[in-house]
Amino acid sequence: MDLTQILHNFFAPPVPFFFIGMIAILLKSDLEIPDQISKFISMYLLMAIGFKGGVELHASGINREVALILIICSLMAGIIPIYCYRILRFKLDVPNAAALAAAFGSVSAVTFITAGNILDGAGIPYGGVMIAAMALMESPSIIIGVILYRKYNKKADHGFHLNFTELLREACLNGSIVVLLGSLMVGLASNEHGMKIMEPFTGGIFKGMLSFFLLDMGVIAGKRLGALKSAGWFLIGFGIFIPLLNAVIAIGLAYFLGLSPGNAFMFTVLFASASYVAVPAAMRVAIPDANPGIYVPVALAITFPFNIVVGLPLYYYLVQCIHA
Amino acid sequence: MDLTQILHNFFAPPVPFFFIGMIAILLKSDLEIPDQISKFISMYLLMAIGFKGGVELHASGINREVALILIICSLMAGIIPIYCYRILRFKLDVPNAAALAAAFGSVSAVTFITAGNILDGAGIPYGGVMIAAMALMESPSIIIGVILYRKYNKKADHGFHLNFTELLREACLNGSIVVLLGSLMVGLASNEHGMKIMEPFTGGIFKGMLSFFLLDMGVIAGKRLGALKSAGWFLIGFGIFIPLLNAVIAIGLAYFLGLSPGNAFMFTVLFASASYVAVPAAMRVAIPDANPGIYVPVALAITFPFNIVVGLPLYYYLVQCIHA
Amino acid sequence: MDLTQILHNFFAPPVPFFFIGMIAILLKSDLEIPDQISKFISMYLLMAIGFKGGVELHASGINREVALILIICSLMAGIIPIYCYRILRFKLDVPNAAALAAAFGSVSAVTFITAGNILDGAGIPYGGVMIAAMALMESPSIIIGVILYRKYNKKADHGFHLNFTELLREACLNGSIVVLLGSLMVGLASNEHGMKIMEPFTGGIFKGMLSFFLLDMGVIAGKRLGALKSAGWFLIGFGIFIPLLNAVIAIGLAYFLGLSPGNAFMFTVLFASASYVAVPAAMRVAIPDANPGIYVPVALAITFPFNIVVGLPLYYYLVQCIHA
Amino acid sequence: MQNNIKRIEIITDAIYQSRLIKLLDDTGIPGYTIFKDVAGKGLKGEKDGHGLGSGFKNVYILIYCELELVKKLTDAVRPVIETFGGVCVVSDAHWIIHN
Amino acid sequence: MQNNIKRIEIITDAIYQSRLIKLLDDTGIPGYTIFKDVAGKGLKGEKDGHGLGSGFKNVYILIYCELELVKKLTDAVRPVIETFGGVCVVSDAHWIIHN
Amino acid sequence: MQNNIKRIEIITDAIYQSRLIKLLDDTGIPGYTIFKDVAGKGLKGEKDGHGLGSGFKNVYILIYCELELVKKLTDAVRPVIETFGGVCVVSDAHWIIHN
Ligand SMILES: Nc1ncnc2c1ncn2[C@@H]1O[C@H](COP(=O)(O)O)[C@@H](O)[C@H]1O
Ligand SMILES: Nc1ncnc2c1ncn2[C@@H]1O[C@H](COP(=O)(O)O)[C@@H](O)[C@H]1O
Ligand SMILES: Nc1ncnc2c1ncn2[C@@H]1O[C@H](COP(=O)(O)O)[C@@H](O)[C@H]1O
Ligand code: NA
Ligand code: NA
Ligand code: NA
Repeated sequence: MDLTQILHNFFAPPVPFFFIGMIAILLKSDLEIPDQISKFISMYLLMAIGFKGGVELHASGINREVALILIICSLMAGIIPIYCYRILRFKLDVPNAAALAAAFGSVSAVTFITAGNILDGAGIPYGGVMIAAMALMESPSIIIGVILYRKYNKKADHGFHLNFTELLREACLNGSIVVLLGSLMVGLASNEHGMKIMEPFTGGIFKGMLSFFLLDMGVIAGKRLGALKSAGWFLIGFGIFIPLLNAVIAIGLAYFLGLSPGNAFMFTVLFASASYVAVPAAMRVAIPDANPGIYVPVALAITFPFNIVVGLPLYYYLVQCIHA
Repeated sequence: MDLTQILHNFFAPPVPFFFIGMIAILLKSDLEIPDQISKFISMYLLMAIGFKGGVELHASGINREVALILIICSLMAGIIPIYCYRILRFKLDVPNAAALAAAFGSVSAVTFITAGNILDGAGIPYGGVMIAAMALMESPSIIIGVILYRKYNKKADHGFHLNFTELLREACLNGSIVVLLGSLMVGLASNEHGMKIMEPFTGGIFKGMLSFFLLDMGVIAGKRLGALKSAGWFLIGFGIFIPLLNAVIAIGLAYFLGLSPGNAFMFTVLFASASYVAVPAAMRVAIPDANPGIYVPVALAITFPFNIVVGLPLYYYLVQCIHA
Repeated sequence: MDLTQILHNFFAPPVPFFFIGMIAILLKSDLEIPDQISKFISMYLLMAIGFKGGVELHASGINREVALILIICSLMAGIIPIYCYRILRFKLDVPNAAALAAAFGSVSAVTFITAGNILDGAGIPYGGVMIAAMALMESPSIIIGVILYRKYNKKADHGFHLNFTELLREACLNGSIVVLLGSLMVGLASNEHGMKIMEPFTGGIFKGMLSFFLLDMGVIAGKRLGALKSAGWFLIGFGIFIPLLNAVIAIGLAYFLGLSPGNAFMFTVLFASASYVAVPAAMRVAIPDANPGIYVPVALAITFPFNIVVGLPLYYYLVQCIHA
Repeated sequence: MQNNIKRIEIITDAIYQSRLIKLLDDTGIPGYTIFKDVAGKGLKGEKDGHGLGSGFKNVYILIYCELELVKKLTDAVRPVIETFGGVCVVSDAHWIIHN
Repeated sequence: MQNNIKRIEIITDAIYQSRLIKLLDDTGIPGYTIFKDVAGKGLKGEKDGHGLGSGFKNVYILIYCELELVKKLTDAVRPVIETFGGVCVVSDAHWIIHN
Repeated sequence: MQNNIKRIEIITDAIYQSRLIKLLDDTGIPGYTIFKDVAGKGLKGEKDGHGLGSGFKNVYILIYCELELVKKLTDAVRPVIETFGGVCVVSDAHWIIHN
């Protein structure tokens, strides 16, 4: 598979809808996907991908490689925020640095799903374990983010403070994780038959729903672009540099672990993407003095489109090179 | 088909999502299915099941058995509330007893659909007439509930009182019935071809949509569970005992009528389930001094999960025994 | 294909749902499709039809016939409002005449989609160009409507006035057009494979989604029917006469241009239908002193149902006669 | 500031909305504004906005009107609120622009 | 109670929301709150919230501001309301907490 | 008009709603009304209501209560507003009907 083939994959149905949405907003169109529809489709995508992951995990079984991937992903979800925090402190104060660092430790589910879609198009398989890994990467990054904040924040605390139980619940039990892990478990318990009856829903209409969702993501990212003017070059650079750095680390680790090309690619995407839904929601409560007008746009309007346009083809190409 | 097989059917895709939703809420997750999405999927399910019922009724034709089933179901929908009311009066006042009794006369569409799903999984057919019967059971139970209330309520009436036309409209023309009967009629008028072009919508994605809806039902039931603390043991017992009683009556009647196993099972589910959407909405207007904080949770947070977990397998088993 | 066959097509799944919705409202049922669901399904339909159109346009290529159809449709979208305005001025003031005239220059996407559905049922193909033409007909009618209003309106202008750039944006970049043209372009760029992976979404569930949407259209039209009492016979007559007049013009032109039966039929539907979503939204801003309580119901509660029930079969029949 | 008016707020079960609006229309008031999908808690317990029907939802209705109309209006609304529950509150306000 | 402020309420067609907000932003007011999907009835007839576009919907905007800003604000809003319809009402209130 | 009460309005991030409601419940107030999906602008920037989580949304809570409760209530709410941002405003009103 050469570069034109790769590029072609990016102009196949789902991805271009992201740009249609973004361009429409930049041209001041009134295009808007209703709020509840966004949530529905995002839950649908998590349910579908979770179920598929579970079925695949059922087929592959839980072996040593699977366990290793899960452990490494959880660890890295805690380590990434630490070096991100160090870098961000050059320009940001403690709360904003901690919140943004946490976002980069976690994963963008849509980037992950779009990456999976590319593999599907190319006929390259990847393991259900990667989906389980995605679910596991959220909590460590949230927890490390909050620990960094609490350790370095000098401002006197207000009366309102999450205790550790609340924090854990926020980190492990948000709706997205529940749907993803829940349907992963259902998939794991299902046999061939269960897979077949769910296929038209979790498989058949999947690309179309993903197209619709990417249209929405384009609209939302377009609306958040404005916030970047105030963010300045440092943050724009950060939103591009960190995915590249994390991708290099991931590709190295994947090679070292001997992952298959499909797994290596998805592994890279887990590291290189940043969360703009679940982690920001947790940060809102746990680090209230950080500004969501900073940490959301960096992950959503820089890193996300960067990964979709440049990152995914690049990571894919690099993974292919190494495995050739 | 033995017990393990039965149990396996209950862990196949749709049903476990109910428990994922409920457990998530009990663990205080913020999982929430947007309101309008709930309504959409519930209308979708009614449309799909109605259409399928119509197509099957078209195939079977309207014969003596069909007419008999419709008549008996309508009658029972009026009789069940009467003995439920007697039992409930031991502990509840007139308005609450009448409203709750009405709920048990009618049917839970989701319980019915889940039951149909189990039959599908087991390859056992049931007639489209059962779906028509479901639609017919709502009005009698509402009307009898209101009659009981008006007859026994001693409190002076306020200025606001539904007249009989309004009551009938409330009982026969609510949105759910319109969608169910409407698409049943469309299905009845459709030929093979109509069936085929609708299949991906009414059939293909059905199990997935049902999974999503059961997730939502789990969330809603979880949120209503709290209300049961104040309800006390009498109502919890009632919510379990009445389905069992009605199921026994239904199984007897079905045997007596010589219904096929599939029809007998669905017939039992019609009797044993209780309405927590349409009837409560009507009660809200017709019996305003009843407390929805009582009649909704009994039907939704006790009888519904009881039927899903214990009832359906049990009724199924009993029906199988009798027909073996 | 004879008349019974045609009629049968109208009672096949999608269309009867419109009447179920409308009748339910006339009987005062509380049936209501949630707002955001309406928008979702309407965007879905535009995305699906746009994508299909693009794929077909890709297959056919952009030849002289295609260019000709696009040019004629754009022109007619500007000419129709002019003679409609003349007729409407007999009874209406300038703003209302201009706004209503603009609605008739443009197209009802749902009427168009329902028409396409009938052709599908009959196995008659039509070109993707017709879908591109639909997208092109909105802007000219809006612009001509506003020009008529500004030219003939004698009332002093208020401080609030759209400049031409704003007007153009309103006319060319509303959400519906963006989704339709965007997915048309994606379809155009897709190959066989892209088509195949999108099929379950854009094709499979299409009829079902259309059924659901027509149910909603029935509900909305039913609610707007009341507004017609005040509108009077002139407007009711107008809402029936103009489609017929435009259809005759369209059928003549189509014959003259040598269009295929499928294209001729869709061409006729473009001329004969009137917009009740996009154009009214633009009129609201550009002609604020026109009354949406007039121009929406005429297009939605008269012309739309007229076209669905009488118009489509009639146009179809006429097109068939000419091509026989 | 001239142009004193009253600001009437009504909150009750969403399920009674159409009945209430009909009563309001009958009093001849010139306008009202309706907020749907409103949650809350009151004497009749919690309305969390969850569930399928509109069983656990409120509707909030806002009416600006002349002082003279207040009595007529509240008399019309009273039986609904007294039968079905809810609140009705009045406060002072001023028209600034009313086209 | 100290800290008197004014409470300004604006109701108009949802379709004009973005224009109105732009005008508000230009006056330099520090904050406002927007309620979408509001139905109602007024001089321009019923807005039942149904239909596809936002043609039959209102938007309700709530602004707390100092007395001095009221005139500037209503002057900015007036042309929109006068062209497109709607109401603007003011009443008295007090800050309790404003972070 | 007799039966004077206070009308308290609280606007803050939607994400803190459940915490705030818990605090309100603890003060023992008899009722409140919640408007979800509210957008706006304030010191913490724009909340346009867009996006997936409730990150860019507000919640608006309306409470009618006796004068005596106002202090207790605002004391309970203050730490949330001061930590997380938002506004709390009070004005005068009168019960008309309260069933
Ligand atoms: N004191 C109050 N302040 C604000 N809203 C209230 C109050 N009391 C009742 N409500 C609203 O009115 C609805 C119905 O009240 P009730 O019939 O008393 O349960 C409640 O769900 C609340 O939304
Ligand atoms: N007297 C009123 N009280 C409350 N809301 C009103 C009143 N008059 C108008 N409105 C609101 O303002 C919207 C637009 O008003 P109008 O332009 O007069 O039709 C209406 O749909 C109502 O929601
Ligand atoms: N002056 C104001 N008038 C109306 N609403 C306000 C005002 N200031 C703040 N708000 C609302 O309170 C929310 C949170 O405020 P803040 O924390 O200051 O950003 C804003 O998004 C607005 O919805
Ligand atoms: Na990451
Ligand atoms: Na029953
Ligand atoms: Na036309």
